[in-house]
This record gives sequence, C-alpha cells and structure tokens, in this order.
Amino acid sequence: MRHAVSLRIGPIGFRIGSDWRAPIDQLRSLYRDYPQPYDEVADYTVRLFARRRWRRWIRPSVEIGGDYMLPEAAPLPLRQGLLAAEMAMNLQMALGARRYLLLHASAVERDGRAVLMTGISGAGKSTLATLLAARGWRFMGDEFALLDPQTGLVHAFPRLISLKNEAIAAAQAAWPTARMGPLLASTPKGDIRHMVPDARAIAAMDVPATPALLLFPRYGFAAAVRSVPPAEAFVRMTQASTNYVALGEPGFAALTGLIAGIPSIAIDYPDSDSAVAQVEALCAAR
Amino acid sequence: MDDAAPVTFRADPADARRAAPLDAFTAVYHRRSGITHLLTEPAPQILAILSEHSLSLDALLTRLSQDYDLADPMRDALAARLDELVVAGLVTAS
Amino acid sequence: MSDDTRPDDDQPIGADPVASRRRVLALGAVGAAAVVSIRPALAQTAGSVLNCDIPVPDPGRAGSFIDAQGKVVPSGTKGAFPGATRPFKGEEVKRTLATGAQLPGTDAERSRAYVNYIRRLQRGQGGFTCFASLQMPRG
Amino acid sequence: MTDPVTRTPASARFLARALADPSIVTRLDPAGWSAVLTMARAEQLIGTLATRLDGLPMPGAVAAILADARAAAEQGRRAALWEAEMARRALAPLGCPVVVLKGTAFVAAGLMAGQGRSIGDLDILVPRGALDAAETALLAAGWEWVKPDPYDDAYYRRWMHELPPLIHRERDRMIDVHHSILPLTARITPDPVALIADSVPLGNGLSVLSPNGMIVHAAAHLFADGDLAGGLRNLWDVRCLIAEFGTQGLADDADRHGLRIEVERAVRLVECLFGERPATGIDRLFVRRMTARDGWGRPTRPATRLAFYIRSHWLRMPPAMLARHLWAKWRKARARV
Repeated sequence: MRHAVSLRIGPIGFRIGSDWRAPIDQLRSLYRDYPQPYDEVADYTVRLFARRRWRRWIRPSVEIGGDYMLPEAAPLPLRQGLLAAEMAMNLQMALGARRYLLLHASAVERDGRAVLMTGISGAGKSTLATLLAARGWRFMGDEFALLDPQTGLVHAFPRLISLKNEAIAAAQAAWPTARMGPLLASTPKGDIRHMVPDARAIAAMDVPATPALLLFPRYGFAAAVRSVPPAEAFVRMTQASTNYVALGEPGFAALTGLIAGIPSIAIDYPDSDSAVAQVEALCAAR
Repeated sequence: MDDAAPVTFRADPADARRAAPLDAFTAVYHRRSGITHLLTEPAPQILAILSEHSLSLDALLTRLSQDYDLADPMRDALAARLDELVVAGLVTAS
Repeated sequence: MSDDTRPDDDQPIGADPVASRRRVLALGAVGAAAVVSIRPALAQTAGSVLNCDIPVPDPGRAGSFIDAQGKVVPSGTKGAFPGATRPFKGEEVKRTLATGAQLPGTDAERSRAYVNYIRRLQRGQGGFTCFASLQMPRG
Repeated sequence: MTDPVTRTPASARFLARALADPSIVTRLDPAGWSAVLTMARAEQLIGTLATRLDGLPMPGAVAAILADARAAAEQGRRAALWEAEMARRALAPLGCPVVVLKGTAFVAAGLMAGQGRSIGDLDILVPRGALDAAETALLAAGWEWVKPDPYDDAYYRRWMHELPPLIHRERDRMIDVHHSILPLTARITPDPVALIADSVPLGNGLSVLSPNGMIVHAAAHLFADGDLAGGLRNLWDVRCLIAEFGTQGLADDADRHGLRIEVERAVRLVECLFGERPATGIDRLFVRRMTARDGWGRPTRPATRLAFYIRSHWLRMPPAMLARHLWAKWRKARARV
C-alpha cells in the first residue's frame, strides 16, 4: 500500500498499510520505541483504505480491513485514523489469535506476578492499570492479556493505552511526562486520547509473568470485595475471551488451570484511589 | 421410526471428555465437538452411567436409584435432563 | 475425571446412618437446566474496539416493516413501523439497552419495536456481530 | 503476470505455485513471506498452505504463524464433522441418504483436499422427495430460518437448488440443504438422482459423492454458478481430487450432468495454475480472475471481477427472470429510502 509501517507489540507483529499518510505518521511517532516483528514477518496485516478512490480526498473515510474483517465495521473520518488503526489491530487479535488464549483484561506485574483485571468497558480496566503502573507496577497491557496454554504464563501486550473521556485527565495526572497522541474528539466512543506506555513497560514487554490474581473490577459502587465462585469466574472468562472456543482443548486446559490456580475476586470501587488501595491490599495479603 | 422397543440412551466413553470440577458445576470439554459444557447434578452422574451402559429411561431411573438416594425420583425430570444431554450432543438416543 | 462421580462410601452426609452411606442426588425440576453450553464470545471484545453499525432491518430485508415484537413484516403492515432511515451505531444501541433511552430519531413505541428486532438478530443477519459485541457479561 | 522467481509476489499466481511446488518458498524474503501469508488468508488457503509447507526450512515467525493455521484448521475440521454428525442424528429417522458436500465431505472421507482446508457452512444433499421431511426434522432439532423474508423465501423454494439457509440456535452454525448442485433456473441441469446413486457411504450414516461426482460438483460450482470468489481454493480441491483419484470416467460423468465444458475447463486450469500448462484463449481470463489478489490481500483487477460478477447472474437465470429478480431487489432497496 502507499503508506506502511511494521511494529511489534509484545509477541505480536503487525504490518499496517494505509491509503493516507497521516495515520501511519502518527503510528510511527507513537510506536517509535517498539521493535520490528520477529524475522520481519508480521503476524497480521492491517489495511486502512478508502472504499472508493475519490473518498481518499473528499470527506475522506477510513475503512477498517486486514487479514480478519467484520462486515459491519463502520468507517471513521480521517482525523480519527489513529483510532481506526488501533481498532483494526485489535480486531486482528480478537478474530485471528490462536497461539494464546486472549483474555479481555488489563494486566500489571510486580516481582514476576501478574494481576489481571477484566470486565466490561467502562469498568476502569485501562485507568486502573495506568494508575498501578504509576505506583511502581509494570504495565503489561490495557486491553488483552495473552495466556500461553503451554506454559500458563501471561504475555504482555502493551499497545497504546486508549483513554476515554474523564480517564484522559486522570491518566495524565498520574503520568505527567507520558507521550500522548492527538485528542480525538467526539468519536463513537466519546473523546479518546492514546497514551504511550512508559519506557519500562516497552523495555520489558517480552518478559512474561505468572498469573497471581484475577480481578473483576466494577466502578461506581461503594467499596466492596467478594470472592467469585470458580464456575462463575470460568463462564465470565469464556465470555471475556474472543478465542476461547476457537482454541479448543488447549483453551479449556489453560482457562480451567488459571481459574483453579489463582483467586478470582470482584471489587467494587467508588473512585480510582480506593481501587488502587484495594488491589494493593489484596496483593499484600497474598 | 417409532416402534414398541423403548428408546435407549448412550454416551461416549469417559475418555471422550475432559472434565474440570468447579464448585457445584463441572466444566466438561467434549473432544469430538470441541464444545465446552457446564454441567450440574445430575448430568455428570447420568453421563458416567451412560458411558458404560446403553439404557432406557426407566432402566436409567432404576440404576440411579440403586446408586443414589434420589431426592425427587421423577421420571419427567429425568427425561428433561436426558433431553438436554441429547440436545448438547453428549448423549445419543436410538 | 469428575464424570466418574460414583457414590462415595467415605463421605458421610447428614446424620441418618442409612443416608450417610449413599449420596443424595437431585434430578431437578422439569424446567430447570443442568447443561449449559459455552458459546463463542465472538466479537465481545471486538465490540470494545470496534465502531459498528446495526441496520434495522438488515439490507437483505430492506423496505420491510418492523412490528411491535420486532418481527420483520411486509411493507405497509398495520401497526408496524417502517425501517430506520439510517443504521444505528453500536454505541447508540448499547446506551438504549443499558438505560432504556429511546434510539435516536424514534419515539418510544418505535424504539421498543426496533430494540426487539435487534434482540432477535441471529448470525448471518446484518448487524448481528455488532449486536453480539454489545452483549457484555453482567458485572 | 508474475515471475515465479520473484521475491515479493505481485499476484496470487505465486500462491498457487507454492501450493503445487512448496520448495519455491525458500526463495522468499520477509516481504515476500508477508505477501504470501496475507494472500493465503484472503483466499482462505492459509491452512492448506500451512499443511503443504510443513517441515520446510522457513523463518521462525513464519513457522509459528503456519503452526497456528494448522491448529485452526484442525479445530475447524472438528467443528465441521460435529455439525455433520448432528445433522445425521436429526435426519437419521428419515432413512434417506444424507450426502455431505464440499469441505466437510473432504475431511469426513479423509481426502487430500481436506488437509488444512477452511470449512464454512455445512452443505448436504438429500433426495428432492425427502426435502420437506428434512426441513421438518431440522427445525425440530434446533435449526431455525436465517431470513424470514417472504420474497427471498418464495424465490428459494421455487428456483434454488437448496432450502433457504438454516442456522442452529445453540451452535450458531449454518446448514444448506441441497436437492441438486445447481439452481433450477440455470441452463445446465445436473442429475442429482445419479449423484446420490453413485455416492459412497462412509459407514457412519453419512455419504460423500463419488470422486468424479466431487469433481463435477466443484466444476459446476466454479464455472456454472458463482462469480469465482474463493475460486483458487475450489480449484485446489479439484487439483487434489485429480491427484488422488485420477480422471478415469470423468468425461462420461461430466457428460451425464451436462457439465463437460466446465469439467474440462477445471482440468485445464488445474494444469495452468498448479502445473506448467500455459493458459490460452478465454482460460487466460479465468486465470486472471482467480489470481486477482495483491500482497496486501486486496482484491485487484476490478474490471475482470465485475465481468465475472455479471456473468454469475447471467448463468443463474434466464434473462426475463433476471430482470424480474433485479426489479424486486431494486424496489426493496427503493422502499428503504
């Protein structure tokens, strides 16, 4: 394609091609410290393209494509091209990943032990992971945690942190020096701004961790902690994984092993500070 | 298709499945279909018996009441459980 | 294998000396369920990463009306509504499902009919993947 | 046209050659590998490629991607066979032959064409007289209509060679129940009775078409029905069937179903795309269409694609009916605005 960039996030290599220069320039800049795909061969190809040739110039509209596509993916205006690229990369993972059990969770690590935080979007996964990282945890990812069925270890996928609405200011307050992408105002998901994970997260992204705790955070409730029964945790994780069924028996073994091996805990929290305190208290108790 | 002989039920042998007990439920991966099922009592018990024997509904009810104290020995309830297992493909009726 | 849950003589249950030798097994109610099959979460996650559309009705049935139950009925059916003039955004549908707010550009009854239609979507129909992506596990 | 020695392939021609002669991939550089992997995914041939290249020297990243593709194909095979088994259980009381078709048939019979193949919906062929009973049995066993649209439904029932598609409400998998291998409106009318009579029971309650029947079906599907989308994969099926069973009696079988031209074309194109034979005449256009894919996975050659798209409608319907069909579709589209 006319404009292209390759990069690797954790173990996953991407090749992104675009009909326009701008999204590629933004990716180049924000992902400048990330390595190239292993052996220079990307796992997934992503395409940002105009459905009709004239759409490159007149009200340019970015279609999301690649190795794996959803027919209902709606195009985005060119000024949200970076968001389109991030969506397309996530989509390749969600639909194509087979080497790892993909858990829709943010993850942080300390002393080789990983805390996984899963839940609906808006539960505060990204914010929590960012705030914990600001307190000395290693950031592993805000969207996907990659569980290796062969080893039971979690691999990092520290893509750009996708901050929405109020989370933008909160994350910036925690990480005043962080590099930020452009503010993408009034996207279908509200205001979005991407934050580059800190240098340590990028430098250590090839280092996996042993899962230690599975959290189901929920924002907007009085602080509370309850243990999640294994069957409930299992079912919720099958639904929080886009490739659980596709993986077959290795996925079953990996997920039942994870649930049996570590505590599953739901935490309700009224604000980020309480959540950080709750998570750290739970980890200290272990 | 219907005749006098009663329908008999049968399950694949136990090694056709991989099970992981989770509290009151058992997660079962069925190798042939690649589908995961979450089973609760009495489904695992029924599967265990039908993996070794082909039984009619009445014979299965008798067998279960020999092995267990049935809290509610209702034929209709057992028929409903078998129906679920047939729909899930874990048990065949013939 | 926990399939093999034979009576366990070592496990005392209750005080009754007879019952203690045998496990109690409940067959459950006729309407209850003892088997739940895990379905692909498909684009659950894609939903949080993707901007998607749900046309009402899908393009294969464009021009048809939607009745109060969400069924697609022939154009002009009394009491039914014409299809939406533009597809709804995934986020709009999500908001409606979560809060009960009306879909944009509709009144209460029409919004309910459309939501019923969307709830009935199945794989293979336009908008299904988008709808599926909104089905988040309950927090 | 692409030179097979090129390090970064410009069309799916290279992919076809790599399937036939895997050793040529050793010449690829990283950009070339990326292009081939992307094309193979776009043509739904990544699992097949992975199976063909297994064991060859290649970069570690490529080996890992192809290992994933093989695992995905294996899981796809499992799901396809299970869907066939569930259909068998539902249809067993009918006592009629149930012939599984296409990808599911290849894996059910353990054929080379099934190795690594991606498999979509379940396609089965049943005698036309059993169609109503099959429909009733499937609906009772958890399948539901995908599109309850009156026009489409009437159209299918009157003119198509299959029931309107059904989907299973628990497993989300589709089934197409055929009673012939081409639409009743097509100018060519194959003989489904003969196809079923020649079919081969697998011993598990399901049957598959005879080897020649499979080739005839693949050729009919390729050249007398659709617009050649996925054509490379379907032609690879034919290539594997010929490699495994030869072509003995194929011409006679093709004649029986009025598909001689299509079957001959399939055999020729196999030799062009997977062998050394140069394409001549109109075959060149078919080769152009089937390899119209670039290293970014994009469809190329829009004019050729459009020509084959129009041709597909022409093949399926007599002109008056085509006009009626397009009119009904147009009115529906207009009513929407």
